[in-house]
Amino acid sequence: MTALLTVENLTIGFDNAAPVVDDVSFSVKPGETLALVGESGSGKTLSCRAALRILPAAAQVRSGKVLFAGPEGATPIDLMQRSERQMCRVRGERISMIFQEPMRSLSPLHKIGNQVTEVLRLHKHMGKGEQLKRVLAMFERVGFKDPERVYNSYPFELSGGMRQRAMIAMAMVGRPELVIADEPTTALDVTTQAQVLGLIKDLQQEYGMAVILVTHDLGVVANMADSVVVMNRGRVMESGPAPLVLSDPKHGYTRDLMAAAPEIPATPVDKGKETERDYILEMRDVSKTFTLKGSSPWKPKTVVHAVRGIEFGVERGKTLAVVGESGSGKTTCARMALGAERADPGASILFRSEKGAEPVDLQKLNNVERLAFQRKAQMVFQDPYSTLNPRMRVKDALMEPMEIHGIGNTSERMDRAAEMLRWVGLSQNMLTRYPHAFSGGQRQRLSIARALMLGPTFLVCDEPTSALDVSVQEQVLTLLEEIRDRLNLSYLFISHDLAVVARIADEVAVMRSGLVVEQGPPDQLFYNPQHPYTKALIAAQPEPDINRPINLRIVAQGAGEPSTWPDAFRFDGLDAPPLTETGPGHKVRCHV
Amino acid sequence: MAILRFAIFRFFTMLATLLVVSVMIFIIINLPPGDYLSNQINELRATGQSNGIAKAEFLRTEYSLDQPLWKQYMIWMGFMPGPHGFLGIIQGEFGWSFEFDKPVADLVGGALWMTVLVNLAAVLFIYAIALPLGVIAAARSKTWIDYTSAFVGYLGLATPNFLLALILFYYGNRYLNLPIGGLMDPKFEGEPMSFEKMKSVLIHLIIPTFVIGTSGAAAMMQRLRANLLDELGKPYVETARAKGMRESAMLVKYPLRVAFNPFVADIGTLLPSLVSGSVLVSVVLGLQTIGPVLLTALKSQDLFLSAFVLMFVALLTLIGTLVSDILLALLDPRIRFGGREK
Amino acid sequence: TEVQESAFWKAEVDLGNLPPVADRVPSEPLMVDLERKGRSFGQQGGTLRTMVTRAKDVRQMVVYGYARLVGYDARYEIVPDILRAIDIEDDRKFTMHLRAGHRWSDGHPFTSEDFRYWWEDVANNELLSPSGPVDFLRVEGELPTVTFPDETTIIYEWSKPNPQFLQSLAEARPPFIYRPAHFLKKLHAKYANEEELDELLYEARVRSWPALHNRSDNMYKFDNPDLPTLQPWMLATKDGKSRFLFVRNPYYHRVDTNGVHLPYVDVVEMQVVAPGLVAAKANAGEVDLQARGLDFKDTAILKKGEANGNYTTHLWGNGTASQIAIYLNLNYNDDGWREMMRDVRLRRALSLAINRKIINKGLYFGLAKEGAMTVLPISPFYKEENRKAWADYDVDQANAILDEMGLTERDKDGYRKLPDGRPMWIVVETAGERQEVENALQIIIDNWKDIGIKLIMRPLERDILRNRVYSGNTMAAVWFGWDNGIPQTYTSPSYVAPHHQEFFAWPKWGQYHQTNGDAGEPPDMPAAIRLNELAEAWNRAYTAVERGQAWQEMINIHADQLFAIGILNSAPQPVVVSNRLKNVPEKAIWAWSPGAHFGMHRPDEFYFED
Amino acid sequence: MTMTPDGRYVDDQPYERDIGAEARHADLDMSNTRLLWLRFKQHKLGLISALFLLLSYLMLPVAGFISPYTPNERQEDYLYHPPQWIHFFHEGKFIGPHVYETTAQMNLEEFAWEYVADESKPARLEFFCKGGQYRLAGLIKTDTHLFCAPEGATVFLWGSDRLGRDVFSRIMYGAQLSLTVGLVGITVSFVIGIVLGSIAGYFGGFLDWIINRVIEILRSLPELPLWLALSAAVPSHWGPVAVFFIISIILGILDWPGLARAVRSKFLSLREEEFVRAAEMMGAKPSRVIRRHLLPNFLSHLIASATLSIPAMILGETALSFLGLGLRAPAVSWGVMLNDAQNLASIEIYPWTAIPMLPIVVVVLAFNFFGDGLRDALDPNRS
Ligand SMILES: Nc1ncnc2c1ncn2[C@@H]1O[C@H](COP(=O)(O)OP(=O)(O)OP(=O)(O)O)[C@@H](O)[C@H]1O
Ligand SMILES: Nc1ncnc2c1ncn2[C@@H]1O[C@H](COP(=O)(O)OP(=O)(O)OP(=O)(O)O)[C@@H](O)[C@H]1O
Ligand SMILES: [Mg+2]
Ligand SMILES: [Mg+2]
Ligand code: NI
Repeated sequence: MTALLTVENLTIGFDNAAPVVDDVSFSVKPGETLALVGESGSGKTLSCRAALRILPAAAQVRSGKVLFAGPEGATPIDLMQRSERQMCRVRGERISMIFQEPMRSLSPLHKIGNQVTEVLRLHKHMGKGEQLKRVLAMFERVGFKDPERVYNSYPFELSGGMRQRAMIAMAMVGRPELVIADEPTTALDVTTQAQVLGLIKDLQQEYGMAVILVTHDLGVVANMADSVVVMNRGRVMESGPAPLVLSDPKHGYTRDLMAAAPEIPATPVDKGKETERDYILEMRDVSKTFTLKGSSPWKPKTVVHAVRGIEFGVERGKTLAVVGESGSGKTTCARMALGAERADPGASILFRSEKGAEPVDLQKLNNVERLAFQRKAQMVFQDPYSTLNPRMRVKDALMEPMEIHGIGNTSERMDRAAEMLRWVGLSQNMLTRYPHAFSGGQRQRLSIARALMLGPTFLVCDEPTSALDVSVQEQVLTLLEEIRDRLNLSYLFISHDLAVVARIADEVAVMRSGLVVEQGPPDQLFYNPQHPYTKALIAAQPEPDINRPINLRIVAQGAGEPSTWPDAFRFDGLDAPPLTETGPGHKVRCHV
Repeated sequence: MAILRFAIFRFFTMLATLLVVSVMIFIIINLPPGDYLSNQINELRATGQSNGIAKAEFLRTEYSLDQPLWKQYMIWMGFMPGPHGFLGIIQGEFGWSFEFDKPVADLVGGALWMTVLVNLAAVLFIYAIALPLGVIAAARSKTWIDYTSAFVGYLGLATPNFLLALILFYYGNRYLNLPIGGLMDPKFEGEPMSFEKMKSVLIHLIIPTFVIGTSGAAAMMQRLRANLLDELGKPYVETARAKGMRESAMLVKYPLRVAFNPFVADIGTLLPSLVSGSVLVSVVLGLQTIGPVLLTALKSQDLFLSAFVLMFVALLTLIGTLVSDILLALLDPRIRFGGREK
Repeated sequence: TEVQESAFWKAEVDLGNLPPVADRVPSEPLMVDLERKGRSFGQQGGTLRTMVTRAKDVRQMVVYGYARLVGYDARYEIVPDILRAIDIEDDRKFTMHLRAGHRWSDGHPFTSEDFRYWWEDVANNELLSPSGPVDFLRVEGELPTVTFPDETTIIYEWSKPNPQFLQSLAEARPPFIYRPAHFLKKLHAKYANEEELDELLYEARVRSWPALHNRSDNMYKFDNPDLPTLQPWMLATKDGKSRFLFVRNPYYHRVDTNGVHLPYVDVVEMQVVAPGLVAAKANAGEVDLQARGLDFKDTAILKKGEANGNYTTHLWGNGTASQIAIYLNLNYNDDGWREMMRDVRLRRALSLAINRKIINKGLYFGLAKEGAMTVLPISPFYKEENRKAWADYDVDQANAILDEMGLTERDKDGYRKLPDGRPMWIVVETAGERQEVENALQIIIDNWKDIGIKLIMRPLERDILRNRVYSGNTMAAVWFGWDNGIPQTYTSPSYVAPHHQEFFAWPKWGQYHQTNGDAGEPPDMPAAIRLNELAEAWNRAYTAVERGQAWQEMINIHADQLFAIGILNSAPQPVVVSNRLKNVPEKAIWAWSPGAHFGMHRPDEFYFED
Repeated sequence: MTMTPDGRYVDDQPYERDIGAEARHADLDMSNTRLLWLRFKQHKLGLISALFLLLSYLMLPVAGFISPYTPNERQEDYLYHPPQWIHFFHEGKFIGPHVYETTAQMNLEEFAWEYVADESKPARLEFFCKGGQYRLAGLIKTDTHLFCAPEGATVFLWGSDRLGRDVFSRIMYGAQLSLTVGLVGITVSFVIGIVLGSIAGYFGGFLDWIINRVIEILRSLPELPLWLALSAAVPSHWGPVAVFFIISIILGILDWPGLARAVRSKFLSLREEEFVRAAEMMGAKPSRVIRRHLLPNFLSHLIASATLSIPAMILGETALSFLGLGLRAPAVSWGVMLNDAQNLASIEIYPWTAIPMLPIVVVVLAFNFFGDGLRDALDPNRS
């Protein structure tokens, strides 16, 4: 079978600098999945974009061909030579792309439904009703509980994972011949991820669709890929059929990569326990409801219960990890923990800057207290691209927190910025760049660096490593652990990656539909999960081993509607069972 | 419901604002020394005619111009009855034009339509020219089309309207046989609308539209271009491209909507400019719009006439801002009604 | 000779809507012998296009039409026009004879009833004329006795002479001492049926009948097509905005000696255009007769368009006493300056320092006449030395005069100082409407700089300027000279005496006179007092010789005293005349008073030649 | 490169786990302004425009020196003189820059001035010669001019006007006013507009409400009668420049609402952006958020608006002089000159009197391209 898409000797560079994509070749056959893995910033995204000819304006394709097979038997066409107009008939219709940063990649002024349906409007001749049906069906398949609501929402009303799924739906709904998926599941919890991956597989089977899957997650590669291309520093290090590469990596970099992949340890590691609990942050009875804007003024308002009665605390010097379904309210929780979002009345969010100090309620801060608090508490954002001012150089963005709090002079700030960049594995020469000139993973690291600039005592990390390849992730996690231990930092750590959580967390809370369904120390939670949803999560965790595919049955059961759960755990509308303590420090939302 | 509540609230604010504005307008019109009738008397004397003076004095009492200013205002607004049971604005009686010796309402009617016609043509011209050109200039920035449109736009902007009009009239008449001034061939005046009249009006509209429109078009084009260029680099534009949208359709649907924000904010001025936008231009071009009426009314201090026109424009301004606020909220869902969350 | 029916009205006559021409013209029409006037006989027909700059200028048709009870002829003599004849006794008793069979433009007879109606029911009606009959009818406060012996005779009689009476009747804007009674009675409470009147009031949205009457009887405004008229053309456009048609009055009282009913031109089309576009439209050949709205500076462009536009540009002379005149305000509110300006030597020095030749050359191609403000040569009071008085460019003499006045102190910029130490800056306010004034002042700025006086120019809106002058806030202003630059013995010298605030040199004296002493100040300069006396003397005089003497002395005083510093006169006024239009004089005087612009040249005698 | 038989490809370049840290770039420590300049330099048209503007402004203080005449100096025998060429060759011989003497003739047929040049006698231009007195940079009194015509000849590079004043010199002097005073108005309007607009847009709520009402009222207020009232109110002894200055400021004060609304509405939407929230979460004060985060994202619009206001401000006086306000003689500005040219004769017979249009267009275009260059340099996405 001939290849559907062949990239030959692609070299891309910026300005006069050395190429960032250097002589890259790969190809993908119809119905096949090609996984592109590699270091963050190694040129994966650029290579994919080159195939669609949507490179940043500054990028120059210095050489290379992108051959795309025409309909059966026709000679392949070189996409690099086609006119813009001809490309319009390739893009979206025959090749579609899932972008890495879903927030920025969706227009903020148009409803999700509108943006997704557009693909059908452009390329398929079908009635309005049919379009709607198809889009809603696709929404359902990517795991939206309430497709109608998503259809009528604006991007900023969705959680990170929901936006990402919307992007996926947008790419898939036109049933193209080739989907280029750039880190399509970074923001998804493992169950949803499993579901989405399942969807991709289904579609592949149904329509013979080819997939280029850019990912950092070797587990996903193991579950999905037919062949693998490993990239590092703009070059292909190794490529070949997935089983071979994964089971027997030949190149040094690949081996490093495999070695760095985190896994949930097979046996519980006992993390020292203290009896007395010193909470730096405590959230009590915290709820948040949103009202949607998209609905027309004469229809009743749509209300979203993003968070419902959260109760937990972060201990000083410890890490509370929050895992949970996409859209379950993790980010909202985190934002409220930093006072960036106002909780519904009745909540109390207490912050103790020092042990035994008088707690301050974040809901009732005055300006001075707020400034003092903001100096101590920082956040690593889930969607780093949109939290960086596009018109501010990285240098200025990094120095800004210190400027705000009046710390140091310019050169000190500069040095600190350079230092932070080094910590997160970036070159200080990147300081003069603007945010758009980075890769997704690099931006995520910028976000971490910025959060560290002030030397905070409390750090909220919202999916801080989701876009990082395993080796860089390893490096960042080590860094986080190190400064936590050195500076007695406390983390509220949101992640979908259970392996990461297992490694870093002192306590884990599992969220679903705005509620904590199970909470406890990792050694209990991971080895003795009580709640079906927790079980599903663990089962859905992909592992970098071809021979251990995800158990979709458990996943389906736990991830299914709460009403399908066993009696003891079942939710009933907005009513849910209470959180009951089942073991020391282990709470589960169930009827006893 | 939020929008509805907002609109109702805004409506009442508007009424209050209008009241404030009416006071200020009344004061401002009365700022220049003298008043219509004294000026009129002076004029009569200056031309050696003393026999009209008695009549002017007669009008003075007839229209309470001998009362203190605040009373005049109250009477004009209709809060206080005037002599002979004189009614005011709120009773729907707009007063009397001394200059034209007619009720104000009769006077402005026709001119208003003409004004709306002229300015509508200008607005259409602006949008028809500036929108596409602005988009093209942004999409093809730094090409000849960008430079040419900037050049022509600024040429129009940098030439005083009257000079521009004179040049266009003179050479337009000479080489293209275009009419000089006016809004229609005089022979159609007062005739019912017909195809011929339509044609005449359209031909007469060419140069005024151009003269009034160029500056607006240039302004809109350049700003639109700048805003669009900002948006073009945003990732969501790439997404749209990746969907296979044609460049033009993509531009119009996505970045244009963002770039349009400042213009929607300014739509408030569109309505009033439909009436007052081209006062001076109309005067110099000899268009039978409200402009010359307003200017002469102001110059001769034809109190009620100018006050009415100004009030009307003010009302339109207020309605315009209201509309623009609502449109803004519709255009950008992120814009909420109300304050910043603390 | 038989009067011929006009082609224009023929259809109406044939239909019976209009009586035949013989029944329409008065039994004794005014017979015009064009040959004797040096003009040619013409034919009826055609549409004459002309332009005005404001809709209310339709009144120009009353001016151009110039059908007056009595009017000026080409030699500026007053002759009967609408009147068949007028008998004058000692300028005291005026017996007016109407033409038998004369009719209003709606066919209703024009009789002494129309005069009676005005005198009794309008001029002497307290509601319609709160302050009584107009001024020119009063002689030292006394009103005439007016009698109406028969249908065609009206007698105005005073105990003392009223020399202004006839002249006023011949004005460009005449006091209509007659009104179409049959038309206005419907609106007069004394005559009208109350219910009908109420209905009319309601329709017209006016509150009282006097208001409605006032509005409807304005013969000068000429904006009501229903109002009967005696003018050669009558308005045919209702509610016009930018275009007005005037058609020949079927009952007009003039006929040429060939028996052709005047006016020759059937229709006058008056278009309202923006002031700045008049020249452009004339240049494009869109008018047949135009002078209003054209300035000398347009001449070049007008000449250029002659070939294509099929017209000729004549240059008439302007009839005002001075095209540009500077008035130092002798009633200026500032004491120091007022005293200074009242010193005739200052005015003389200022006048001497003006280089009129250059102004004439730059502004009028040297075609105007340089000189101080005085009457024009065709006036019997013209004296060459008056025109020359203090008007020859002589900086040295001017400086000498100023030095003699003791104004020798100078500030660091070289400007003289007032005795109280203030610099001599003279702020000259203008109605910023005429570019030529600004240009002339520009030159004068340089001229006065040479004598150590700074001129500051300040353009203002016309009404604002007037208000400022009248209240004494203006130091100096620029305006035209006397409107009437060609006074005759019978012309009232009121305007050269300190009688009117409109003469910007003495606003307050004028007010004093105009308000009978209620406002303003009495004149307190000997020359001004003398002017007053002379005006008085003119009034009381019984003979033309006495009046002439008074006039001459007043003119001489002005020349000596320079109450207004004239720059030049007889400035050329371009007049665009279609090559098809005949009988338009090539050389003439363009004056509002006397002459009513085109009026005294009788546009009803202009005709189109095909 | 290695291709193994099982279809695998392995890169065979040496692989190091960690390539040493790169050398620190020089531009890292460069100030933002310098970087901006480096980027701006690449916009050729913008650069040329900037240089041109710089030159124009540098010329202002020495305008008197460059122009052969003073602005109100009248050559009484040379009214409406057409532009004169500077010749270098006389009868085929190079004799340096010279003009020919001309004499005026009144054409009484066409009522236009005509000039005949005497081609036999070249009049060599003089340099650093004495002429009318003027103040260099408004301070130093001097009468030295860069060049002038010799006795008996004239040098009207761009012709002379109705009173025989040199158009070229007047344009030079006019620049002194036109290029400066109008900008005051723009500054005023921009400062007020941006400040109030940002406050309304960023804080919203009550402040927004108040500012919006002020805007509404200001916008509903009629400008025309205000001008009329003003023209009567300014004291007579004020010089034309002072009057004009005040008027510019008032123009600016009246002009801000449009801009304020644009800023407000844009900020209403920008303040919802994540990066603004992030800055707030870091503790940034409103002023900082507005300055550092909101304004830069609206800068393109502001730059374009500022550029667009320039012709309006230069020409604002022409509209006002229509109402008896505005700049007037003896002050010279381009607007005043154009005002004089507003009649057909100037267009058709003496077209050079309309020459002041040229510098306006050129300056405005220069501002435009300069603004565009600036915008471009500030644009992060630019290539
Ligand atoms: N506009 C730009 N200007 C300069 N350099 C850029 C630009 N865009 C990307 N780069 C650089 O190109 C390199 C490759 O970027 P790319 O986005 O392809 O990385 P990636 O492999 O997708 O990484 P990640 O996994 O972190 O998303 C990065 O080092 C990045 O810094
Ligand atoms: N501004 C908003 N307006 C309306 N709804 C919102 C808004 N922000 C969040 N939501 C809704 O609240 C719910 C929780 O969102 P949140 O961002 O907290 O999810 P999350 O747990 O972080 O998910 P993910 O892992 O996908 O990022 C979602 O259903 C989302 O649609
Ligand atoms: Mg990437
Ligand atoms: Mg989230
Ligand atoms: Ni992951």
